Amino acid sequence: MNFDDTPEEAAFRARARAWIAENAPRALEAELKLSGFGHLHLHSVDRIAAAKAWQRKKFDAGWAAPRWPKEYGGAGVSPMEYVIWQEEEGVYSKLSGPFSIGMGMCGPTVMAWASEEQKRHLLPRLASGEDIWCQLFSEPVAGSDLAGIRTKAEKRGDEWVINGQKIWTSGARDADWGLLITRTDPTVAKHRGLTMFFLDMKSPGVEIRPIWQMNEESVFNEVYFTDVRIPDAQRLGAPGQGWTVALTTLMNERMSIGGSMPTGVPELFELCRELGVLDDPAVASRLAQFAMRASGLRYSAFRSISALSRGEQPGPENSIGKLVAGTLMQEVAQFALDLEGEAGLIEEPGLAVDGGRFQAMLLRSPATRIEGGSDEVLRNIIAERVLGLPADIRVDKDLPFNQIPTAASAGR
Amino acid sequence: MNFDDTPEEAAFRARARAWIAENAPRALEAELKLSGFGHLHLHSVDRIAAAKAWQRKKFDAGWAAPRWPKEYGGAGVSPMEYVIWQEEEGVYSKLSGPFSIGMGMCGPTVMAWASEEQKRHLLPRLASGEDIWCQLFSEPVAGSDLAGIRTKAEKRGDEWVINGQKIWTSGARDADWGLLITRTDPTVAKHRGLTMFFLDMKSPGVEIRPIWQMNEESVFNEVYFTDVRIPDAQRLGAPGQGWTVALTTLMNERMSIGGSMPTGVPELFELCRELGVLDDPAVASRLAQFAMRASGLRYSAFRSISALSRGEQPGPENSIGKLVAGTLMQEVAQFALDLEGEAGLIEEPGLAVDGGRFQAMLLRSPATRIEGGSDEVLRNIIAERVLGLPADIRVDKDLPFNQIPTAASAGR
Amino acid sequence: MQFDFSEEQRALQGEVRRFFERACPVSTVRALIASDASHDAELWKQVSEQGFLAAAIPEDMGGVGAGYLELCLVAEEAGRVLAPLPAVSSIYQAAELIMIAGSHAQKQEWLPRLASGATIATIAVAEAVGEAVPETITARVSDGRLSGIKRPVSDGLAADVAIVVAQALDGIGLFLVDLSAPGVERRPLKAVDPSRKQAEIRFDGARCELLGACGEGWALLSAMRDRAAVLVAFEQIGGAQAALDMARDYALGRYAFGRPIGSFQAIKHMLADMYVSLELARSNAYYGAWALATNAPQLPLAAASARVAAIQAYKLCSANNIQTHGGMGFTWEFDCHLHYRRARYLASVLGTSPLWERKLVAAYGRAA
Amino acid sequence: MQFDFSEEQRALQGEVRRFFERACPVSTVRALIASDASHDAELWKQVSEQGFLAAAIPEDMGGVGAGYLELCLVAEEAGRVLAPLPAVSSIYQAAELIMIAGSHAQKQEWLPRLASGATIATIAVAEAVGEAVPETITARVSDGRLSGIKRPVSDGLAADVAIVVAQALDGIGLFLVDLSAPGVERRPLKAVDPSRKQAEIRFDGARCELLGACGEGWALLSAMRDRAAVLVAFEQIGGAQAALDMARDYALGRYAFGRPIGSFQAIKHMLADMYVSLELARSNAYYGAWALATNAPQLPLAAASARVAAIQAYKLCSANNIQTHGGMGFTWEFDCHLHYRRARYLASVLGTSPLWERKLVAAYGRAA
Repeated sequence: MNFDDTPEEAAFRARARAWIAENAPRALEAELKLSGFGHLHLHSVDRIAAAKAWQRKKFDAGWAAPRWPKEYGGAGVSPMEYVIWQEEEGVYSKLSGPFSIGMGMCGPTVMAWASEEQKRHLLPRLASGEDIWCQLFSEPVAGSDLAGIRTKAEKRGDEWVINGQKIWTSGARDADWGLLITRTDPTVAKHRGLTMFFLDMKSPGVEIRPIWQMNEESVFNEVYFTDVRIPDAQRLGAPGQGWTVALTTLMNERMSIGGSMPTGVPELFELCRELGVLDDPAVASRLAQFAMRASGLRYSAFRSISALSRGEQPGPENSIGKLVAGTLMQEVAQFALDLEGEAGLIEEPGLAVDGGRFQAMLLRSPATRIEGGSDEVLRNIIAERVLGLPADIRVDKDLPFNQIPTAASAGR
Repeated sequence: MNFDDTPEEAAFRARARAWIAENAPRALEAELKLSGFGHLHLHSVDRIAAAKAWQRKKFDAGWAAPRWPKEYGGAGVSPMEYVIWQEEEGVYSKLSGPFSIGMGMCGPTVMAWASEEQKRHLLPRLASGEDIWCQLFSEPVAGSDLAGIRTKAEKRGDEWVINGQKIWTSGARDADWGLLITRTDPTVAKHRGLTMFFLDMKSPGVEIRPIWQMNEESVFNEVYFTDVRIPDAQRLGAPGQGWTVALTTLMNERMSIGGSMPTGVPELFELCRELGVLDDPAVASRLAQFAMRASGLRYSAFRSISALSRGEQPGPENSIGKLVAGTLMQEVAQFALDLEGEAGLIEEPGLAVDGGRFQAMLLRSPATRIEGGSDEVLRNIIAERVLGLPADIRVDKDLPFNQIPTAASAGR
Repeated sequence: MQFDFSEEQRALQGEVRRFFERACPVSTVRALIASDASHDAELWKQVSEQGFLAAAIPEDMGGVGAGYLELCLVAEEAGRVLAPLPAVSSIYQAAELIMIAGSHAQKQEWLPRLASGATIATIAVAEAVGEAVPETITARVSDGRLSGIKRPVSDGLAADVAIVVAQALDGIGLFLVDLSAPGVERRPLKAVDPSRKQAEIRFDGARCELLGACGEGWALLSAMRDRAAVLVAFEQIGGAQAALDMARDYALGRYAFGRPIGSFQAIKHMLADMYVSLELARSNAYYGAWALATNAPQLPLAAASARVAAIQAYKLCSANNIQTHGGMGFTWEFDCHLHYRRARYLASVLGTSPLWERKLVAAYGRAA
Repeated sequence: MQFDFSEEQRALQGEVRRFFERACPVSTVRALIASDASHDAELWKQVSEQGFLAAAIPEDMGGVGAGYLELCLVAEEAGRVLAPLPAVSSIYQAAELIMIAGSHAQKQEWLPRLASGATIATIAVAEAVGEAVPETITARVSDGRLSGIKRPVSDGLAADVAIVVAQALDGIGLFLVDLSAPGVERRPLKAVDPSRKQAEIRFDGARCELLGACGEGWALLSAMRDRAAVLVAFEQIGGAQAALDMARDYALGRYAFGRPIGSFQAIKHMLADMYVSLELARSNAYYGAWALATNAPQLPLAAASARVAAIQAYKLCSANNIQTHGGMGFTWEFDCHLHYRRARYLASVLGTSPLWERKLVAAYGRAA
């Protein structure tokens, strides 16, 4: 048990710190600090250009994908060293936002399932920021029930023809590649008829429509496919094996999202200090309960890293990160706005308290409780996969996919 | 909308108050005030004797069962007058504890299902305190799943022979009569093979074993039946109609339990006043949230009474009473003990703070969250019967009772 | 005793509901959000013509004189449809304050105009961040002239007149200011709930008139807020009920894993908990309505209980309505966020939960 | 960096667990509850012989000198089996206080005896109802003689010696008192957790000896409590884990409606929430263990976080373990209530949640 650096780690940290001091785009620091929750906001420069520039710089120095094998553009560092790197990169890591889905989810899936040649081609381009990836999983009728997707892929010679629709695709407009799950056989049970591909997002027949979100951003998109063609070589795993491939992605998603969820707690303490209520016994109880959850999350993520260091796989216990952080951020935002009084109603840039960060949290946190596994799905995962309780009773389990009851079949 | 008495109500209240002033056993007042949660405690006199004496006195003056029709020993008062009576009876109503299951649940069931002759015989004896009733419903394998009971009743001529076991029977040791639900046909679906009886608790073959509870009381009992005989005339409803009869009981149970659940909130305010922390901003938030739930419950019960006055049936919305009160009392107890500091550990009679009432609440409240419908069952009732959401998926629904999976059949 | 609204009152509520359903579909709310208008003037005109908002203003002051119980039901229905109206400012607060604090002449001058909707009034209290207390007020009146900045002022753009909390010679006073007069500048502020618009108002030597005794301003404000809290609680339970209804309907129609999501206990119990919080709020609000209508000594306790419960219920119901809708609930297109935003707005006006929790405990302590 | 216990420490924990499972089945706990004995003397002897409780006492003071991390794991295992031992008093508190505040001679006199279990010590603070603060202390020392009443004193019957918080000439001091000496009377008190017994101790001119500087008593007590809070947090997570395990096992084996109750989402999600609270507590406790072991400046914040989280987790897990068991959970016969009672005991010693919440916020404020 040692929350301090070993001498080797201290040396690594010094190296990381020195490189960042020399190379990071300091001019963006203040703006990055305010760039809030869920999305990279930059006003002074183009966000994609800034992101690509930083990613490329890191790539050239071996910091872009530190945990990846060297042959795919990584540096092969240890989990602990990676934590140190992240701590040192700090606010600049927000610059890599456009690559986070690629690095966190698509990359590991490609690494596990693509051919060697494909990996040597695709992964360094991803790590260097040349390519942006997105994840084409959710559909309007298949949210928590991911295996209920309907986007169709039909084999025509050496190609597959795709028709259907995806939704909630972060960053689709910036993406070069998409990781796409499709249904190739609707006559077998739902988990058995799926197939995974990677798709050139510039292919004919791909249409992207931004979703205007309740928080007045548009990070998410709908993606429509009309007779889109994908070479069979871009299939990941065998036909029908798509669910297994997707589990690789989801396991990495959990790890990637869970690690360092923002909670709003440090910002709340800052607000209390500004308002002079840090010593107010009336707020102590709420603050303490929030702080305990935030520190608990932090050290739980640390424990996972120690488990990784011992060679263990990231497990379902990582589901607690997002489960706790989503509700916590929502409660923190409401409490902060209670403390702000009527001023909490103001969103006006330049006038809103602390740049409007708690208003932004209020309006962003509902998505955290849904995206990448809703609170309800995560509790099910913990109950079933950590505690060993039985799965929910499944009325759709052994039915052919095209005979599963739907709102339409129920006449709703 | 009028939370004050009308002139007629004020007159009724004056009459009730005068009668109580003249007739109530004042010597017991202090002891009754301390007699806590869930059970009548008296040290100076025999509790059953004191209960019977008060009930008889009320009966003779027409106050014992004010809502019942006069021919069954009641006084036919309106719902509002009954509320006024309860407010005026105050702490002395605790004396009627031994009759509460009889008056609240068994009596209404008898009234709905027994013959006129039986009603004229049984109900006045119940109302006057001559007879004590208990409710023989739960079984070791059938708690929340009440329709899963296994106690067997077999027809032999004009009698039924009962074998099996009940549990959680409050007051079985003092009871003269029991309302008994049995299985008369295990080969049909579970809700269809049940039959209801009333049983002389002194019948041969009835054995009562007290349950020692976690709060060091023994209100609940196990009741064993070995070849107990019941005349067919003591059947309520047709054979196989037992579930419908039970619903009468349960609906009245909800109404009876829900109305005036103790929450511990007034007692908590008293403690805060004694400790001089009522003005402490650190406790205000917790106190206010508790108080709001307690007053909300109180006025919700009042609204139900207004609905009764309009001639409406007590509905499933009354489930919120116990659902809120159970958790509320548990939280209040924990918070009160937090405020008491280390002194909160003391249960010693004479030394414990406020007579140990919060320690008693701590140890009693878990039962409130379970008895007469667990929190989970009540949430299901609200979801299904108030909000109209679908029932849980039932794997046992169309199975003959004797083919429903059990722990034993699953090899556990 | 009668712990519920009467049949006549329910019939009136039905009428009000039908009116609002016809006159204020959600497209109306969205149109106001998308526009620069300060409020929905056409709807305001219609509501005023119906006399709904004048329910509690005496007939000799141009009101309908029906009573507070009726006004509570109007508020509930306005809350249900998210009505983009300045009623919280002009009716629940300003008219109440004038009725409490105004001279006969002031009542005669203002109440008929507020009752008819011809004039819209608001209250301007907040200046700094945090709970407003007398010490944080810097707006100042001397020689009948007001100077200072108020921010945010709800419905500050829609209002013709504001009642401004300001320092004066004898302490805090309330001052009526004509917002079209010289020395007043105002501008819109982007706000969490864009269907109830916020403004900044700058006063620079604006002419003003004292309302109520000077030095008594804070006490009058506080007394008015007890009354407004009950009315706002009805808006909140109307909104919370609408959010719960939306969630229930969606849970019945949305299928996952081959069944309606409303058949999963996780969803069922979440909705049950929403229902419970709403029922607690509703019952507290009913008691508040009675205390308001009868000016009962229990009003401070009843109002605080109603407000604390209603804030809590609307927050919970509006947040978990989004949760029930999943991703769709996070879109601008679905109406879930309108309730989530409105719940925050109504939690912030009149002072936030911590203030009312203290008020509740203090009132409980005095009552016992 | 390493955010978890080492393999060697886990191996030791396994050993300790096997020892406790063998030496302390729940029948042991129930036997003590049913008896008038002050503690389980036989188990205390065995545990002492194993050296488990002397883990953090230096070797030159008769301890094992293994370290605090090892003692944390011992505490977790003791908590899991509900061990009816006076370790919270004698080891986590008294030995720590002597190590912090004692003179070399006092350490030499007491630590070897506490390490070997030959002597049992306790801490006597509480007198009145409510949070103990210096002003509430009326026990008084003059001329080396202590008078006053302490109530409740955990393990006050088992203890041979008490460290008593009392007023003296220079303010609050800590005083060692031989409990078998003249002027000391004690009696058992019925307590919420009858497996950790409470006493009342009356001092009437009892001879006593100052521990640490007089006037510094409260500060020393507070510093000791930061250390004890971490150790107690491990007892709490051990107990909470046992309660969660019980609930899980019961939910798998109990059938209703033709299926295990653990297949209903209501039960699944309740258990998931118990797991989450336990994991948050565990992770905070690990950080606390590191801060304790290294005497890090973060100890006050780490200890408060660990304690607040552990109190919360054990309360939740022990209450919802009863809920999962339904009626059976409410019987004396089932073990659910032993954890529920223990959770309350451990929440009350060292000061309750409100105190530690304030400590957490103050420490966070200083740290940031």
